Amino acid sequence: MKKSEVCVIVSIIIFIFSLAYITSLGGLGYLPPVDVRKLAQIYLSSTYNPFEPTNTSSGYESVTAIVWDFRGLDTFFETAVFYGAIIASIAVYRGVSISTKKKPIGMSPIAKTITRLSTVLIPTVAASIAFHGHLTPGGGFQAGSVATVVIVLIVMVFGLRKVILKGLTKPKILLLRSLGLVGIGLTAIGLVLAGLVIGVNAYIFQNQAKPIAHISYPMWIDDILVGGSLLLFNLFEFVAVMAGFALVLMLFSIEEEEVRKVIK
Amino acid sequence: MIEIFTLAFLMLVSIASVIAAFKAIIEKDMVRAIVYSAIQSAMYALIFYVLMAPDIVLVYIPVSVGITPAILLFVTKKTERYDGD
Amino acid sequence: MVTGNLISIGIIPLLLTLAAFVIPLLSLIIKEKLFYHMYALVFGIIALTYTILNFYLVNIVYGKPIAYFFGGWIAPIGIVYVVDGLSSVLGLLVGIDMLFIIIYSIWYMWREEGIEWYYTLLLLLEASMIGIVYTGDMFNLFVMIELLAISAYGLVAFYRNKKEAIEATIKYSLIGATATTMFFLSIVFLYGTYGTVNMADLAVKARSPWICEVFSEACKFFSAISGTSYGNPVLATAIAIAFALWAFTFKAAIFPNHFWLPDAHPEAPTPVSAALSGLVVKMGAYATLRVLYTVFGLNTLIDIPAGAGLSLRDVLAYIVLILGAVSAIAGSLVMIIQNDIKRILAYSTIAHLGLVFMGIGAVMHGSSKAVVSAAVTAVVFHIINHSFGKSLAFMVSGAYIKATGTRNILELRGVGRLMPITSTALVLSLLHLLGVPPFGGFFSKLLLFNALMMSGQIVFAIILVLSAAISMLGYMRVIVNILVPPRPSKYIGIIREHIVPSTLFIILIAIITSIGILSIVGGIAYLENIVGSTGWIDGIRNYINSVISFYASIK
Amino acid sequence: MSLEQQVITFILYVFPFYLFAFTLYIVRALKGPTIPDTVLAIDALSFDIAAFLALLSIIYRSPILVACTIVLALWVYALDIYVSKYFTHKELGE
Amino acid sequence: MEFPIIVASVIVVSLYVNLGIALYGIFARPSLVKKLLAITILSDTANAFAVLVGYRWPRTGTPQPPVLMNTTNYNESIKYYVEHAVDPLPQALVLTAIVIGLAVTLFIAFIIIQYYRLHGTVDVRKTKALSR
Amino acid sequence: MINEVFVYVGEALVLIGVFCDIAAAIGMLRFPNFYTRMHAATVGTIGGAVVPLIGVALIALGCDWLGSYRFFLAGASIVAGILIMLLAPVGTHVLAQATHKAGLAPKKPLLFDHLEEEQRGGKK
Repeated sequence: MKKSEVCVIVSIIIFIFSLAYITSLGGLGYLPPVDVRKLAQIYLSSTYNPFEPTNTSSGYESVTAIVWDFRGLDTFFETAVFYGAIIASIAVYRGVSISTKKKPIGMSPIAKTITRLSTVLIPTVAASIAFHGHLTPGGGFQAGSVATVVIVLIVMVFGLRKVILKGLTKPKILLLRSLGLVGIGLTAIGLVLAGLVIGVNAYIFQNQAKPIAHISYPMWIDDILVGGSLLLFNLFEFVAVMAGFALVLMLFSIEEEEVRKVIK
Repeated sequence: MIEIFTLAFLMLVSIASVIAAFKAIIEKDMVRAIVYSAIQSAMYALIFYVLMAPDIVLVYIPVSVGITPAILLFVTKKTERYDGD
Repeated sequence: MVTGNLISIGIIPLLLTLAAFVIPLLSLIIKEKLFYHMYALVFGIIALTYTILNFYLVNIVYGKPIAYFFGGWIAPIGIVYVVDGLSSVLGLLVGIDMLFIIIYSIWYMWREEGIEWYYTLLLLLEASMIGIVYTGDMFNLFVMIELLAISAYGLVAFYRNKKEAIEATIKYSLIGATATTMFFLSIVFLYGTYGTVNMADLAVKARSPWICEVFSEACKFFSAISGTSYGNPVLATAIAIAFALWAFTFKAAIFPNHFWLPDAHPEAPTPVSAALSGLVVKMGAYATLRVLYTVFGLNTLIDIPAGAGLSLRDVLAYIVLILGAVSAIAGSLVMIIQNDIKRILAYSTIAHLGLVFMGIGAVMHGSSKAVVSAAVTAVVFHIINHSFGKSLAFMVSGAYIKATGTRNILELRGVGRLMPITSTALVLSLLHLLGVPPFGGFFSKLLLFNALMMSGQIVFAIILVLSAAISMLGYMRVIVNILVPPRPSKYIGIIREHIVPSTLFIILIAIITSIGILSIVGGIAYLENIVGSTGWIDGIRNYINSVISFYASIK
Repeated sequence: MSLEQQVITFILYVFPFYLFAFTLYIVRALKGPTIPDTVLAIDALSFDIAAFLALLSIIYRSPILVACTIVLALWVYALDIYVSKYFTHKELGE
Repeated sequence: MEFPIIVASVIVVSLYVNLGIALYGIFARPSLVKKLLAITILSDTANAFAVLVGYRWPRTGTPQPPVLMNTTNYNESIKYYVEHAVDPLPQALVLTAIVIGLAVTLFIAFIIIQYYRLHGTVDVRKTKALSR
Repeated sequence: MINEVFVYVGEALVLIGVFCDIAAAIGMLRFPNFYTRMHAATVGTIGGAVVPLIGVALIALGCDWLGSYRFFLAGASIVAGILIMLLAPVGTHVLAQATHKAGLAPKKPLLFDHLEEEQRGGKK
């Protein structure tokens, strides 16, 4: 063991001990507490409140409500971070294209058959997670990442070229992804635009009406709780995340020979 | 009674996660390290489940058990399998 | 206009991000490169317009901080953007500088492949910087810092076939990811103890026993929504500030976390170097200023004496001062022995950020309003000066690089004689950075010196002068090598100056000169009027007031 | 004894056996001399945990927790696919 | 029922130990891929810590996930919900942080592959030796 | 009445699952090499996961104190069970194939490798 490594280990141990000491002195209060923090109580009680329409977020699920309504801006920019990472990766891979001359190899026939079966089953599960995002745990990102399993499996089991031969090319996925992102953005400023047209005060990321902004997305449609903008956000996010992952995995599975033709 | 078992479960899981993380970092073979980190992620997912965060579990399992090992395996396949000496 | 609904504040980062979202759609239809250049230019102008509007609204129309409440939720429940004097000044700086950088990119990146991705990342960079400056929420600050980081990584790795660029990106991104995770942990600690992540709320909670006498309304309002603090807030605050400072000093490239900067900044495309050195590192300084003054400033929990007559605040102040001093000295020392022109400028950035952090440390020691406001003004003024000066210097170096294809100052000998406007710009910008009287750089260094002297840190004031003296050698080496030798025969007739960069250089020279002239005729007093009270009681009270006034207007 | 109490008591008695089985699986997963052993242990462990989580969600009286089991089952299968593709093919995306 | 202090301390300490292990991986292991793996462990640990901070142990009954399930009698069910559900805010923050961490991981992975293409190794020490 | 039937049948299935689980876990720990451990894993996945999941679905149908969400629980358990029944054997198959092909695990107590023989013979 070298001297530098010993230094690193010792400093890390000191770091851990000081953290643990501070926590034991009550740096975080009693863990876990009996009552949640007061802000959390407000979130919990105003997540769904049909009797006070100006102080609610119209969904049963508090996490989705926080993610897309109370703190919608964070999630919007989080999507932007994810988008930025993908764009940066595309920028690294700019000019790389996949030739479809070689045949895809893939795995054994047993795996292929079962994967073909699951390609029907899994998107159904994912779509239900996305549609019920405001009622049960789940939402756009969760559904998108569940649906990604299909893409991973197809790419791994059948081979990348098979996917491309089936017609799922890079521009199409990019199109899908951009549509999802633009949908998120338009949902965010939707009420502001509507407010400009009919002359009502409205806020960015507004979902339900507020005391001084009397305009809202529909909360119910035919006795079904749709949760206003939550459903729209979840759907667009689902599309955007799935397409984003598909794009990334496609870039990853391009073979080295193909890449090296363009990059160094 | 049921709480005691839940808590025992939580303790077991957190200790297993420490061992898995340690082996993942120490291991020289990257594939093995990735598999160990998958164990660690599964343990964390259980912690999230017991701590009543189903949303987090739904997003964490795909990301940490599914996508991150896939990415790391892609990287390992395209680079070197063994690290260090 | 209804209070809390000034859409010009809330829309800018959103608009720029949306503009970036649309580019892949356009890239499927339009292949013409000119379109993307013009697209970025249009959005740069729009962003500048909005930042000017915000500056005008804050400082001239209202005269107090203004806020935008996203979703119409009151402050600790939803996210709020608060623009006070400091934010408006820095937002304006970002708007102006990014417009120059976009214009410069149009010339510099004219024939580059993948220009649409370049502009996507550049727009995201601008959006994230304006977001950082305007946000009034800790977690939103974290998200914006990550957005800043990811677009900066992407831009540094833009020349993907250069070994050094990729190595710099690896260094930058690995340590950056660690630092931002630490910042997330710091937010967790803050939420665990204070039960909130809003900056105004945190500021009130951290001053709880004191502010309730001075300012009972805010105290009542916030404790009704987010309760009181839990556990032992002093310890949690200490650990949270330690983690946060780790992230911020990484972003600002202060001494223990500085090593990525000399690799990353030179290897990026030159317009990006100008953006990184001119603006991105300033965001770390801004975040430190915001967290250490507005949130945990005077009369907070960290003022409680811990032992040996020192409070946590004094310890933090000395840490910041020493780190700043070490960066200032080390940056200027290493600058002397470099041969790469962009690397010299990068080390100079480290030195200048060290000076800025020394100023930040001076404010922490300030015990009277005069000292605090002088120090804050000095810090902001130095940030502005360095931003313009360093952008101009990098742009000039880009012009040389584009003309000759080399970055080594020994190979650039005499080239400056062939490019008169560029060379004038080089000399003036370096004099500005060095701090020679007619230019703004002199006045900001003078202000920093004064602030350090006023707060009693004579040693550090001497270090400031010493750092300037050492860095003079480095700057002089550049000027002597590029300008003094005879014209190199192999470049005669080949090199010519282009119209776009020359115009840009002239505009920037005018700006740095006019900053200097303005600061003689009262510019400093005006700036102090705007930003001076940021760290003092009335500034913090205005900040908190702007957040809670929305609630009153609803009632 | 009402039906509710009876179900909860039953699950209580089942609980320690599951914990015991999990411990053994984890030991095998961490010990596993070869990579396939580890992956196989993770497989069995995760599928059993999926069943166990479904049981837990009855105890916690929050049926919505059960959605996690599906996701866990799906992704562990994907982990198998990755590892075997890694060892049998030259490139993962072929 | 009280939440046993020993369990809480075991979990907290194990999370801190994981934090330390991940930091060791980032600073001391030579391989870039291993550093990336350590970063994912680090961010996961931070997230787990945040969720732990948001946990609660109500006076009666078991804690409940932050999802409102029963709305037949609104006033009663919302009261029960507020008294039993865990804190949703850290979960929302963690959701955001997980996505951000994943995005950064994706990007770093691309850069590591590119690094290998240019340098022929992912070992930091070897590239240092080369550049000298 | 129907509730009790559901619950008792479900509990019986869960008991079978627990037995399979313990047996599989002991087998995983005690068996000498990878190929033999695969047998244990099969018991653990089908017997230890699919059967109890169906049991959980039945119990959930009988638990009327869970409200209308119990149908959701039952449905999700059944879906999970079907998924595991489809995916687990394929996963084990793929893993075994890869292990054999790449020679990852030692075949120490093995006397005769039919698969290798067959593949060699088939190629010739």
